[in-house]
Amino acid sequence: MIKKILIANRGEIAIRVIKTCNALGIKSVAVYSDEDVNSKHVKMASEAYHIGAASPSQSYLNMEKIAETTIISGADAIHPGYGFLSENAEFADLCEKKKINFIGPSGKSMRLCGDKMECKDVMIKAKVPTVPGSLGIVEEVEKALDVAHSIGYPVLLKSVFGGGGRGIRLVHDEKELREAFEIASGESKAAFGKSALFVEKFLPKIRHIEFQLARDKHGNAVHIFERECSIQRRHQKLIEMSPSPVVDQKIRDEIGEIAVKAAVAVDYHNAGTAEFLRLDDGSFYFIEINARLQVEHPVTELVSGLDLVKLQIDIANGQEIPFKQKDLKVNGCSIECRINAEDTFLDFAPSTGKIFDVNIPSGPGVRVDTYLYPGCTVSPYYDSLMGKLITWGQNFEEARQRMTLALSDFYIEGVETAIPLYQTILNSKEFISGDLSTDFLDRFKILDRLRDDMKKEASGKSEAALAATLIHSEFLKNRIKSHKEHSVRWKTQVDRH
Amino acid sequence: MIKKILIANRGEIAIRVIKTCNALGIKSVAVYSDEDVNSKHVKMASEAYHIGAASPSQSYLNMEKIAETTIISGADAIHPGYGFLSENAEFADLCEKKKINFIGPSGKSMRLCGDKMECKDVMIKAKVPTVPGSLGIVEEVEKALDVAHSIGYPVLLKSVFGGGGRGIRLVHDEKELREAFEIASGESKAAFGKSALFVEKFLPKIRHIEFQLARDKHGNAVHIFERECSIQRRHQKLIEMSPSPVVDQKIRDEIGEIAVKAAVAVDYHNAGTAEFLRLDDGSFYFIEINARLQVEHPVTELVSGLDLVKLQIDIANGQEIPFKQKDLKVNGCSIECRINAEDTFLDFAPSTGKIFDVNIPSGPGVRVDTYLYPGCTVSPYYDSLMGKLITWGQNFEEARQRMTLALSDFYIEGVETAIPLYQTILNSKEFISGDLSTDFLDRFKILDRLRDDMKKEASGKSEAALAATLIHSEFLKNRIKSHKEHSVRWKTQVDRH
Amino acid sequence: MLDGKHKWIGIDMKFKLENTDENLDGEIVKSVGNNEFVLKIQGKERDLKVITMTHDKVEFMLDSVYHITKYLENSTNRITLVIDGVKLTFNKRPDMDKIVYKHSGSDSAADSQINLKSQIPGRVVSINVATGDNIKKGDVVCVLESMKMQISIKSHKDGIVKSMKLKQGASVAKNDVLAEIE
Amino acid sequence: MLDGKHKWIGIDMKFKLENTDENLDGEIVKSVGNNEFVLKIQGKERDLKVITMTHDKVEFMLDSVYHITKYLENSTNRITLVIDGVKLTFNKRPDMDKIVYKHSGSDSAADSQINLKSQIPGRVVSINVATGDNIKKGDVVCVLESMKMQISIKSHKDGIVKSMKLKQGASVAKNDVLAEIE
Repeated sequence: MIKKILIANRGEIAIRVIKTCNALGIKSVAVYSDEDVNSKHVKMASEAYHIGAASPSQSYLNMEKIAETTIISGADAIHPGYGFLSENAEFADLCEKKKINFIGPSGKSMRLCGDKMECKDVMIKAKVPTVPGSLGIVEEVEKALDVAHSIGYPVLLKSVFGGGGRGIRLVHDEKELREAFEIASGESKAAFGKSALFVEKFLPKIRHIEFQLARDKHGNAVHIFERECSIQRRHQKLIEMSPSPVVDQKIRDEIGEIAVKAAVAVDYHNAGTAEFLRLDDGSFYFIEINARLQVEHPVTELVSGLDLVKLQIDIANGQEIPFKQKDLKVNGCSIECRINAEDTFLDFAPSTGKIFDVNIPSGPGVRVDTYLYPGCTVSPYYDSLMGKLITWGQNFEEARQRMTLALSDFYIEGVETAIPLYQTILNSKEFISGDLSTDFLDRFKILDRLRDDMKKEASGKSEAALAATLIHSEFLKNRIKSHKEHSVRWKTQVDRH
Repeated sequence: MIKKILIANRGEIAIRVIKTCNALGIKSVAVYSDEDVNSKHVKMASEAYHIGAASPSQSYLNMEKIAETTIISGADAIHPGYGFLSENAEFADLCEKKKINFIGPSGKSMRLCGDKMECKDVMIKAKVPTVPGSLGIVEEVEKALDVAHSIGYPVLLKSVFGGGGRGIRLVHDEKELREAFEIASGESKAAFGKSALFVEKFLPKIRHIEFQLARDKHGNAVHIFERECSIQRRHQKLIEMSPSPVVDQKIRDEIGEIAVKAAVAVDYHNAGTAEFLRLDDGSFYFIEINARLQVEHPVTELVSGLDLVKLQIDIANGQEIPFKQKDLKVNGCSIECRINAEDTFLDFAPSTGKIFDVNIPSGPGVRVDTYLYPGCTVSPYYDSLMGKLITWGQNFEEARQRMTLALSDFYIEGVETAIPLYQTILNSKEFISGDLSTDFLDRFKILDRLRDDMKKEASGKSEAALAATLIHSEFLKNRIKSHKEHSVRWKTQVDRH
Repeated sequence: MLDGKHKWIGIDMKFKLENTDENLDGEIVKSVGNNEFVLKIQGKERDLKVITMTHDKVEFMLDSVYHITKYLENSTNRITLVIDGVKLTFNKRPDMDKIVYKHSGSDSAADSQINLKSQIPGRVVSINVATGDNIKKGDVVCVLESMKMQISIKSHKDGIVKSMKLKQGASVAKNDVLAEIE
Repeated sequence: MLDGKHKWIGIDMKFKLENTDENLDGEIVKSVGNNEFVLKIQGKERDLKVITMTHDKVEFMLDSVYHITKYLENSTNRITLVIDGVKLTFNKRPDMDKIVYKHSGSDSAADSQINLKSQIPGRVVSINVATGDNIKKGDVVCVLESMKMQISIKSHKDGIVKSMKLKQGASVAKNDVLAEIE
């Protein structure tokens, strides 16, 4: 049985894992880079060890150092979080070699999930529907052109090593495909020593719907409903929810069963996610399995009542999943907004720096997973996710209203965030009616609407702002004139008590 | 339909009501005394009006001023919260006269609930079981002695005007009863112009279990399960939970039905609470109806998924309750700890002052309703409830664990709180096994255990504290020696970024 | 008019709200004590009550509505602030000085005085009149910069500029005589 | 021993934990740079790394465990602090001075010097020796109060007190000569 877990991660997910460790009476071990000595996960863990310089390759990606620290600290297991080493099969193997319980699937299963083409192959054999495209990787541009010709343009050129929206190129004709192939092939060779590209049909107006999975080492497997993650920018998720407005119980049962089949096909054990594309005609295509806890796992927790990190630990302990598929019922609706440090109007470029002030919303049905505290730092070395705002309601509308209210309570001073963008999205009639797709932002010109909304908001506050500025100018002037004379006058009411 | 609500209250409950107003798109109007200009409810409301001096009688109890402010602000309804005017029938009548929608029962119904003896009489007629005692108020001490003799000592001498633990005296024999009667009668006359006392059998080792009720103006009535509120000090609740460990579905149905019957008997409409005592033999006795939202309503919200303030507003709008008894299912378990500003070791005496720092816990299944923010003030003019920490879990054990973790995250600097006491209670085997009663603290000598726990805790941290003190002394010394010389050395890591 | 004890100076502020065509105009009408003021915003009287105020923050009630304002930038040409979580920027109106002092003399008997005194310490940005000029009450005599804001100092009376006591770029202290006007 | 550059003075602190029978004893062994120190607590060596430090707060890692300490009271007889949310009070041990300076001279060549200098500014609480006394290295010469803590100043060498430069209640500055010992 696991007694002490080293968390090979940082930020909000490290904190999330520590919370479950605490709840289970398991000791938690944090690791931190030079950049993170002040980070909240260090403060919250039972113990914390320094593992290297700020650059991820020298700290959070340093497999040997992390394995060594695990042994030094006396931890018997590693939770990888998401990102970093979470889907690194070599690391899973290393843990196995060192007799560290890696909280995730086996290296073999992970390799299968990670190799998109091999995985697709396995899925086709398991009769899981997949997106039309090349059967395996294409090494030659001519082969890619053949495939594209047979399935029809536009097509996506993807790298096997991509993920999270990286390494995907949309091409509309032969000329674009030739160009893209050359560049992508070069990139892939430079990064991984080989070109590993594949071609897939580009599907218009698609939804991204994924199923939460769990499978234990005894072969028990369940799905824990779907998540709709169609609101994206540059193929990266911004808003997720469960349930999806286009999934009823019948579809849930049907696609959920396919998702479980996928997990069985790669002999997966751990909590995981099967990602699907859904077309406007209602058909679903399997894309891939994410062999780890997802960023958006809280929406599933809120509608299922489960603690997915606990479930991961139970499975790693060799226990059986303590419930059956029929025990699981969707309770209400949950929405998550990712609170990234990025500038919406600079094409979502990262925005880093010190957080001077932060107000974290709370209240009925509001959950916030975050590493933010006043005085903390958003580092340029790591990804821009500062936290997640998750709301729950008895139905979509209640969850949505709670989200808009919580968003207006979420104040972060020091970096730019997409909070105003989320307000515009959450209040749009298209979002309310559930007309979602991965190109939602472009299709409805959301950024233009955001600009209008922001103008309106500024306009609505301008008179109050002018009033404040008049009085504040007087104050500044009087402060110059005489500190003493007016100090009593401007003494705050708080001080009075 | 209600469009704008004036909240005739302050503190956490005013904020709670504002949150539902926001969710429903209803404008909220705050009122504040001199003492509260900096309070959070003032900042959060759509509008806020000053209503008088700090003393409640000059502000939050000033009926005319509040009614007048309602009209000036254009509000069409008043939410009274709990305490203050919430159970003042005269105020409900005043609202009716001024055509303000009072979010609560009618004055008539409230009078019936407030007059404990008349209410008891009605209940006996409606065949609701009540505690053995005098049938009506006893004006003469001899009458009280007769009743005590017939039901047997010890007995409780209670004031009709009491509430929340006030005006209750335990007497063990004739002599004590004579003395207590004289004092209580005098107090009652001084405060209310008449002596209105009654005698009730003192029941040992009782649990306080109450049922949440809702009844609309069309006569539809439901109960929304029970709350166990047995952990008390001086007859005031400290910890509440739903469900109760001694209530199964059969008892819930049975006593819930009696509770509904009680609401019907007094023609109640609004959300409300029927309070019962439960004896060790499993029998329940009705005590009274609380004709308002309870402090502890969140535990019911978390296990039912309902928003009780919304339900109150719907009922005040004349709408029908949008669900039936059979639609309601207990989902998981919820526990609430009241975060009072009081000193456990000074017999829970109030502790007031400025809050220098506060950390509000968050995370899965954690809800905090509070008015606290760093820099706010806990005023001696009002009650000591600063907030409520509520956790939810799939079962009691998960809710309890989440509570202990959240309690350790709840840091309040500036006043004393019962947080350490709650840790001792939550971790006691008696609480875990559900062996609850209103004399829990005395029965298990919890304060002695708390002292031991605090010693152990201090002992466990003493070496780290000494280490800190060594280094800190060096720092202070060096700071004196030379600010400049060492400033770089002690520069915080945060500043480095 | 202005609360005598605190010598409130009627500032007239004119801004343009960035990214919009909205022009804004406001002034402090009077102080009514207890941190409460009457303002005129876009020609309409509004009541303002200050709750707390620091060098970069104002918490206040405007006609019974609570607001919190934090100043991020307060430079010569623009003021950027966050109000109730909404960021907005005021730009100086190109057609006029951002801040026009309606009253330059501090005394009600200003008309009879010769000396035009500075109410504030500041740096002389520009001198707009010369000795011998015939000027009217309200004409801009000079512009001072203080706390990163430009403030036009206007004549307190009709008259002839007898002498100017200023040099461009120089600093003036509070109560320094700026000019003599007879 | 002590990091020469920073002149760490080995403080030996002895406390009693209030409400318990627990006696505590600790000292700083050395500074190893990068805000890291070796301490001896209850006779055992511990590694401490300072994360942040202010006048009333210390955040640190002790043997890889994070702690945060806030000082509420730091008076002559007691120190009250909150560590990781737990409040505790250290009392001065009745059997000895709360803080005993193991080293009073700042130089390693202290033995050859005549002058006993003060490392700290402070107020003279008591004078424990008189001119002509024959004293040993480590004997308490006087007690100073600084930052609300009493600090015993001990002789840096064996010798005879040639002169005392102190008055009770007077203030001394850093590097002031307290006594001459020959």
